[in-house]
Amino acid sequence: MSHTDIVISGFGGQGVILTGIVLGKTISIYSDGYATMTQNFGPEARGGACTAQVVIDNDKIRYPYVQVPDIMIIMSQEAYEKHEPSLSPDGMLLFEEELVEPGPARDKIRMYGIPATRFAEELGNPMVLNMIMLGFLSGTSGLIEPIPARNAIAASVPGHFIELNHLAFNKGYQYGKGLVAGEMLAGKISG
Amino acid sequence: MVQADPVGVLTGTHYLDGDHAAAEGACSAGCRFFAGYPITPSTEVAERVALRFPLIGGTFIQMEDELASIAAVLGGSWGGLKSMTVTSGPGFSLMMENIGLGVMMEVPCVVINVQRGGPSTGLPTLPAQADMMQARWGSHGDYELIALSPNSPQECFDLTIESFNLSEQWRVPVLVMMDECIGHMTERVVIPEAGEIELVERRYTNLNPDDYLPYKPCEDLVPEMAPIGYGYRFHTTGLTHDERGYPSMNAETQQRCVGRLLDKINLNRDEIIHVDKHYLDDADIVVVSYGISSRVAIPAVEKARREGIKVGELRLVTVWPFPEKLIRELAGNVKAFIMPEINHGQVVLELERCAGGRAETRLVKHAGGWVHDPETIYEAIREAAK
Amino acid sequence: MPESNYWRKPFDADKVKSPDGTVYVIKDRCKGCGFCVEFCPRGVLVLSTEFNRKGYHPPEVIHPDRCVNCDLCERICPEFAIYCLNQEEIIELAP
Amino acid sequence: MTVTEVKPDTTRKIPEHPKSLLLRMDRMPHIWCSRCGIGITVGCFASAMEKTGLSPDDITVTSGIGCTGRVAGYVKADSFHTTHGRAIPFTVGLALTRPDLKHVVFSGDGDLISIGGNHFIHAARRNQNMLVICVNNFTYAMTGGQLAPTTPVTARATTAPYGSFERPFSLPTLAISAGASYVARWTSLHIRRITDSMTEALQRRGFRFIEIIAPCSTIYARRNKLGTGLDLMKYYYENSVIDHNASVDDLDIGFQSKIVVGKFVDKDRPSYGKSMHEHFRKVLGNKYQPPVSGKMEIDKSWSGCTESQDTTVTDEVQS
Repeated sequence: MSHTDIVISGFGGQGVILTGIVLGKTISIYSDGYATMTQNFGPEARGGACTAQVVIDNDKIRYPYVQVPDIMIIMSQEAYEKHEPSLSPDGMLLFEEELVEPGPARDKIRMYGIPATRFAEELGNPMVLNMIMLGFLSGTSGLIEPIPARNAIAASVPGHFIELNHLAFNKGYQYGKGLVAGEMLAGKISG
Repeated sequence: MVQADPVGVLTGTHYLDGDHAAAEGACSAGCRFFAGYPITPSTEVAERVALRFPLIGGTFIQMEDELASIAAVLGGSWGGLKSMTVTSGPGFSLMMENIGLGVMMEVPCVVINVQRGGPSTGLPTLPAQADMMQARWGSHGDYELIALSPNSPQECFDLTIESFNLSEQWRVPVLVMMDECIGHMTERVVIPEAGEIELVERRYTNLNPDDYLPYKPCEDLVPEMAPIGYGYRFHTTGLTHDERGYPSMNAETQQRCVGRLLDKINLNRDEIIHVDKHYLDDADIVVVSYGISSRVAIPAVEKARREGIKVGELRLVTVWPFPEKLIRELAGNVKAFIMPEINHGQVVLELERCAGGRAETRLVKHAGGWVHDPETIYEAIREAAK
Repeated sequence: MPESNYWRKPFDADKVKSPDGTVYVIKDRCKGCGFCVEFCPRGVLVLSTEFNRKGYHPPEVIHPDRCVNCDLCERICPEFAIYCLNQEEIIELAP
Repeated sequence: MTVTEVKPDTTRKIPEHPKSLLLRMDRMPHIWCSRCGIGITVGCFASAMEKTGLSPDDITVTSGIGCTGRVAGYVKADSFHTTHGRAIPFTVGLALTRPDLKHVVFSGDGDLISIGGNHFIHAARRNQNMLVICVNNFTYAMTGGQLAPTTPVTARATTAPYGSFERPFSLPTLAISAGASYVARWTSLHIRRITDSMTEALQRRGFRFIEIIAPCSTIYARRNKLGTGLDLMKYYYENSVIDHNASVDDLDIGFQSKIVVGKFVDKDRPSYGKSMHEHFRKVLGNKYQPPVSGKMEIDKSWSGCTESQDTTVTDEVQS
């Protein structure tokens, strides 16, 4: 697992921090890597913008904060405008496509949108949007494998919510896989 | 040494932030009394303790302020339980007087300070290392205590246990000087089996009450404690006192009383101080750091090493007492010390004093709100290597 | 010194046999406040004219026969310098 | 019968002071001035201890700073002389870790009510298990007679040289409104009443408060031209009115006005520890682990706690 800097951002209530925790657990407890999660922790985070940063490496992490983000998971327009300019030129942008209207792609940035909130509502609980985004990350980037991620989810949410969150993860995962497969078919990227 | 009580030990691999890890450290160390007052960015420690203590036989109380919190902790420790409080800058300021009482009465206890930017309300949600001198000198009068500085959630767990051990062994308040970055950073934390956690238990006297003097020191200069309610009927006071614990306000008793409080730490420094060393053997330049800054310094040191600069890293796990002897030794062999601190120059003053002009000392300062960019530290190394 | 005005005489004072007490004064502990003299219901004490080591006038028992071992002097003495004991207590407390 | 004059610690023929089991007679004479009322309250406390049959090993005494703050140093029990204003929170720690013992805070009005006022109301609110005895002499005596939160209007203090114009606290009112489960006020002249109140309160649980109005002869009485402590004792005799049912409006104390004394509150209300215990037992069921105590599992005949542990011989002292 090479060094990867990830920013997860949205507004309070979308489960941004939990996304970071589940991602970190997936890597550092249920896979062989190291993951340090930090959060932009401020009074403004209460109900306003909310950001989690996850640094992933296969070696011990020293500098704890994200320097140049390789992957961004963006769940609000405000977050997009704030963070997108810092995204690595060959990075990856994952966004909630009904809440974020991204500008044109810069450089070699790969962009994937997902109607995660709508999917979450279809699953019966808008709160699981975050696990849809996490599944989407897994499906599009391959950064985390579904099995450790499912384990991390089971260890992070209350018992009666595990199944729903697993469904949400799967939904995002399949959707992401589908988008990538579609691109490959279209010859946009190579396997 | 005894083994930890399994009741408080959440054995396993966890993904915890520094604050929660410190709370687990306290549970594992056998801390069973906690009094605290909410303050960002330390509150999560108190919250986790509040959640955990009713399940492990601990008593948690949220006091009316920090003055009360530290006073209750001193009372709780005299009551016979390992006791702790947690705070951040403004609350730490309020606790200063009774930290001094803890030193004077020789009360084992642990105070965690999750440092944030100051002065005053400053940056409640952002990191700093600017309470280091307050930890050393913040209470009035001459005193010595022990301050540790963890640099990861795992160390927040480990060093909280270590703090309880040191405080019981030396009968002194021990400060865990965390910072917001460490406190809110989430990483893997491995909590071992209770049988693998070694604890120092309180040394109570085995003398009869008639023969017992509460402040008569043993060989290591630490007096033995007496439990309350067992006929010792001792008196203890924040006033300058004699071996009976009675106030005795004169220059001679002051010298004896305060002198021993200082000596019990200073003469036992070799046993107390813990540092981490990297590449010191051939180093011309040594980066001296503590807490989060020690983590940030490593990429800079490694980058400079790759470029052939002979730079080593000395990381202070124990900041107070300061490793004076080691610095004096190194000062004769190296060209320069570089110290990154998230303040405008605190522990570096001690470094400079101990270097005594024999090696240059350079501060890489930062006003707080963020950690250093490793590049800044790297530049300082290159500058010093010229 | 006149007898105290502050404590009334019990109506049955002549009928009830009061216990005898012996008053002890630790003279050098006394700070001469006069509380015991003022409030002794039986007027047993006066302030003496002599000085103790600190220059205070400690109380002096002038009517030992009047003492009924009521303990008031002991309780009201802020200095723990005066106390009265009856015969049994003396035996009990004597080392 | 003749006067028997006794010097401290002299021949073995003289019986000891009857309170020498409870007070540190090796520290007498104490530091309090002549005609000060604090010593009386300490004597009453010793008498109350005798009446309850409690051993000094059953109690702790904690004081803050000031004249009354020195009481802890004269009571022959495990005793703590802490910092200014913090006797109550310190005792919160003692009481929660050693609920088997009786915990007494003995301090002055400035210490408990001014700098420690916040702790006072919160400990009363939580009904924390302690007996708080406040000797109120209307001033900061040890520091030389400054304005206290109890100084009556028009009384002079060094920091109120033209007389006070601030409304003082009525301490029983404060304690009652904050929720104390036992509240009484006496003057230092009411030695038997004080003793009875202390005896009663020592046997209760929860936050118990006894205020004792006492003379400060050297500072307060002199500055206010009230004569000496003896004159103040006479004033208490003439002006104190016992009224157990007094309304809180009657409890204010004006300069040399009448003083309403009595036992105003004595009710059963669960203490903090008891509330905590019952709440957790109800909410957490058998997941709840009752709090461990600092009490050591050793019987009273034991002569040392650490026989099984490594100990250093205390005879070899370096100092």
